[in-house]
Amino acid sequence: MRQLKKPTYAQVNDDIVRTLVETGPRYYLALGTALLVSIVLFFLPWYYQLRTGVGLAGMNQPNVWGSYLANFVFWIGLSHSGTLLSAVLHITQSPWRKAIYRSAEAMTLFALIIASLCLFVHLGRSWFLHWALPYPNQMELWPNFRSPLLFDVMAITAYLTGSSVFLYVGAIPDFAAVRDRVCGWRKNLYTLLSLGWRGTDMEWHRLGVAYTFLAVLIIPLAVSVHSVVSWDFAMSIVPGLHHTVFAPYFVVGAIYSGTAGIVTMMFLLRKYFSLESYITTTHFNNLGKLLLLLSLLWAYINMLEIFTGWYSGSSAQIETLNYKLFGYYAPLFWGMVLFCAIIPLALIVKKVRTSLITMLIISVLINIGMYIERLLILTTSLSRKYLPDYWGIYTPTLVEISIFIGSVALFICFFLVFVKIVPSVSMYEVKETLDTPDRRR
Amino acid sequence: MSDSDSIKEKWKKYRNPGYQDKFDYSWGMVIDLDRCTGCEACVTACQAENNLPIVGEEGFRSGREIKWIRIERYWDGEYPDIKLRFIPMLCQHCDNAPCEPVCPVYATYHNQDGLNVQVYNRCIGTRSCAAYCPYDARSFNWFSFTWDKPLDEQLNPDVTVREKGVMEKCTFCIQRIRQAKDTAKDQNRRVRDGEVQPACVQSCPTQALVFGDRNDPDSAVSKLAQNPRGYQVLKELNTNPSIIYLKNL
Amino acid sequence: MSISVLPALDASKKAVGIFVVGLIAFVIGYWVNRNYFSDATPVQPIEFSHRIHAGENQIPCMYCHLYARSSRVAGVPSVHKCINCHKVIATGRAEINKLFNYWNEKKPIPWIKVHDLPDFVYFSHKRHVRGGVQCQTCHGPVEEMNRVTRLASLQMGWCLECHRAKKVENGRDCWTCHK
Amino acid sequence: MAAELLGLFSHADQALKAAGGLRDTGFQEISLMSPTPLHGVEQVLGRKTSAIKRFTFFGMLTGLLAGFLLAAGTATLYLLPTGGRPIIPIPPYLVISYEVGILFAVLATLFGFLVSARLPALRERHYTPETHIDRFGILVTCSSEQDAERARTIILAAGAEEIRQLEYLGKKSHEQ
Repeated sequence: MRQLKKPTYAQVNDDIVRTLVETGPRYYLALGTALLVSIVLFFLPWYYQLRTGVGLAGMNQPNVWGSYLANFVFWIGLSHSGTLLSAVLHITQSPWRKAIYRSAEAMTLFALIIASLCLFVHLGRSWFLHWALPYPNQMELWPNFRSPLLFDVMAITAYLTGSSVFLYVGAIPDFAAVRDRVCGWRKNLYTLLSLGWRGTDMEWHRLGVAYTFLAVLIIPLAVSVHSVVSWDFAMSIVPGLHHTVFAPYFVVGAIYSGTAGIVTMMFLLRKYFSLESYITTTHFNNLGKLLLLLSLLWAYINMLEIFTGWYSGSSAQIETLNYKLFGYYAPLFWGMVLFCAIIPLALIVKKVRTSLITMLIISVLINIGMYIERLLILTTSLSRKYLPDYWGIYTPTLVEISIFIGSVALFICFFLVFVKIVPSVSMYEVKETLDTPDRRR
Repeated sequence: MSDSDSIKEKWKKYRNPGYQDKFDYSWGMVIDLDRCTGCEACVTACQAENNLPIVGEEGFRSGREIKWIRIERYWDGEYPDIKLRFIPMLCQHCDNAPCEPVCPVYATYHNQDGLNVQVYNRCIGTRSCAAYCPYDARSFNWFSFTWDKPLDEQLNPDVTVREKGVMEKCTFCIQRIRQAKDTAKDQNRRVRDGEVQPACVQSCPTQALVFGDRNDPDSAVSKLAQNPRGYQVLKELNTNPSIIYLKNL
Repeated sequence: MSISVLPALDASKKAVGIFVVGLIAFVIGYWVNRNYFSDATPVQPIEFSHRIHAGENQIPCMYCHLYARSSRVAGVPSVHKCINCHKVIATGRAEINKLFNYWNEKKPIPWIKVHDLPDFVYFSHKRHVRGGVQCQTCHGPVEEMNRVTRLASLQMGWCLECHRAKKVENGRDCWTCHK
Repeated sequence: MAAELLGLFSHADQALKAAGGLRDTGFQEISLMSPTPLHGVEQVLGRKTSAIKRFTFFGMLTGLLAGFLLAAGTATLYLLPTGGRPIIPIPPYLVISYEVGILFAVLATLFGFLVSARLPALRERHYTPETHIDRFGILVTCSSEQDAERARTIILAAGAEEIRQLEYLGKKSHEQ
């Protein structure tokens, strides 16, 4: 399905530059609110927690991991939307990627930053986090590279660097286009950012080569990041966590929640920046198909996990499984199944995929379900470890809930700043999908 | 090892699974469950010896008590034919400890005495070791604790008072081991069997707990470990604990 | 028209410059004031001079710090030990009068610890003295100091350096020095 | 007298035609500026190869090696046995090696891109803002008056809307 009236090349520039320089009071209101919410609900509680101790969260002795780690996995999962999807679609040369990938990649970047912040929040003594970084120090002691947590540190560093470079290299021509349209401090900023890009055939060629290489590098990197996150859990011998299926399970879950995140974000971008001619129902339709596929895949792996537990014959595994399906957290589990496996089946109908509001609802529900999934992985397994004397229940506290809401606000904050600095739709790639001027004659 | 070893020899050595050199001592414990009455004297002694904080009623209710040794209770049979069984549960000082490789900063590792030790001031509080521990033997300092007067006067100066955000666990009273080794070194001998006793062993009224060097074949621990009643908790996980439980089945 | 990044770099020189200068100023300021964060040469309640006692008068270290040979702590001499000599030596001087004030009030002298280790460090003077380590190796030439100053960093790397050089048995094991 | 000529076109095929014409007449330094990557430039101006792939490849190799050495080397600096595993266990260190390998490859690709595309532009280079919107530009270096006249004819014949003679900037960067 194609939009009837296509914008011309000049209109593309006008439309996109407009989103950068024309800032209404509604934007400032949104930014102010997001900033305020993130300070009040994220930074203040965190500061309070730093002063008093992580005991403010609802974690206890068997459940030493709680919602903070679930937040971490959730944000890492969301980060898999953008750069990975963008890279895959670039390699497969899907034309519908071009309008959405820039903001999707930004989502990756910010979700990763928030995820690393969540690690800070999770730590008992966050002020010593630098000990987990490899640098020469007077203690002559380096981090333990045998630890899956260190894999995490390395993977996140690589992914953060990789996706920033990918985002930046892809945006250089657009910075150059913006550079010619703005004045004042923006002129200097975009001149520096565009590195003196002129758009010569040589530069385009090099950009194309470099961009493809980066895309090829990003795909295995992104897959490894979430596999590594899953090994944080799977390398233990805790029943319910010690599964070999965890790496693909996490990767599929991450792409699933990430794609849903893109749908939500695209809806908002389209609505509030009036980019209707760039983000069309085609995009929603295609992403809907992808979501449907991923939901089936996700449901399949989930069943696989249940079956391996059930057929393992280990009493501990079966106990954990029983507890997950019918225990204290059972309502959450079945809620997750409803949100992530049953409701997305509606995407089989084309009307659902092309209607923006149903896509929004489904994508938000998927992400709620995926958050529950992350929380369940931690809580159901840790509540039922080997020794029955030490079983326990975990419930999040107000501080934890507030920090999660605050982290969402912080994410929105980052995103609002981003859309004013980087063109949120790739101009030169959108132009590629339009008719080149030579055919207009 | 000397610096003159060639890279090839070093590589060979570092590729060896297990530990670099033979342990000087290999501390271990034998717990005779047939003697345990569940009196919790060991728990109290541990609390006093190792500066364990008192978390209070609220902390206890939310499952945040800090205990390095605890008495697990299991009911056996159906009422009225019912029996109560006890297992004192503490850090098993596993040879293949699941908690050790997961620590990103080496806050927990195996030392030359075969102990699984926790370096409190290196801990950054990821709590992964506690999540990985199948015995739930590790306790976390959810807050910084203070001791009301005059309780602060009984703090053991040989043991650090742990800060908030630090994981802690049974050390087999390493401060006592250190003291005994110090004396032994002055007299140029090895530590004798029975010379060092953790607080729990010392306080057990029925002598259900026995502590000693497993490297010494004549020690009480080594002899008791040969007992046919012996078993290791969760042996199927291949953690190879240093604590052997005795139970007549 | 022509393009180059240099003019833009030139124009943002001010912002970059302020940042760089600020960073350098912070680092230098911190370095200059680092003693403020940890005082290596504290002013003691009594102007006690190690130079006079240990240097000129050749009193052995372990005459006053008598537990160093047999215990974890070296021991600060009691007021009684000071009075022992100063009943007859150098009486009437201002600093000695201060000493007698503490003696009369039956109070210990509130010396400020110069070589202070954190709570989590296990350090035994006995092991080091018996191992043949000179006091000056860690404490510096105290017999030449009027007011004792801490020359060693007392940081972990500093300890490890010596432990490695002397090939101390289990000298790099964490629980040798931590508790 | 050397000069640079800039021709502006509103249609891509005209620009390509002009570029082809210039190349056939023997002009060496021709740049085609466009708002999007132009398809068909290779046929007109010849196939290009770049050194980026070498950067990526050697970046990856260096990274793989550096990652493993980082993990294995630092572990041998301070021997702390954990969990009964060797000091240098291969599988976990391969993960570190993998991540550092990709990190280095990404950075090397970025570096290779900057080097081969001669960015950032430290010296002044001719360009025109219109080519970032919807125009196609041809920048050609002419060594003499006669050359400039010939180039002007070819560019105008291809249908240029506008042609500008510009001060010569190119030589300086080539002398470097």
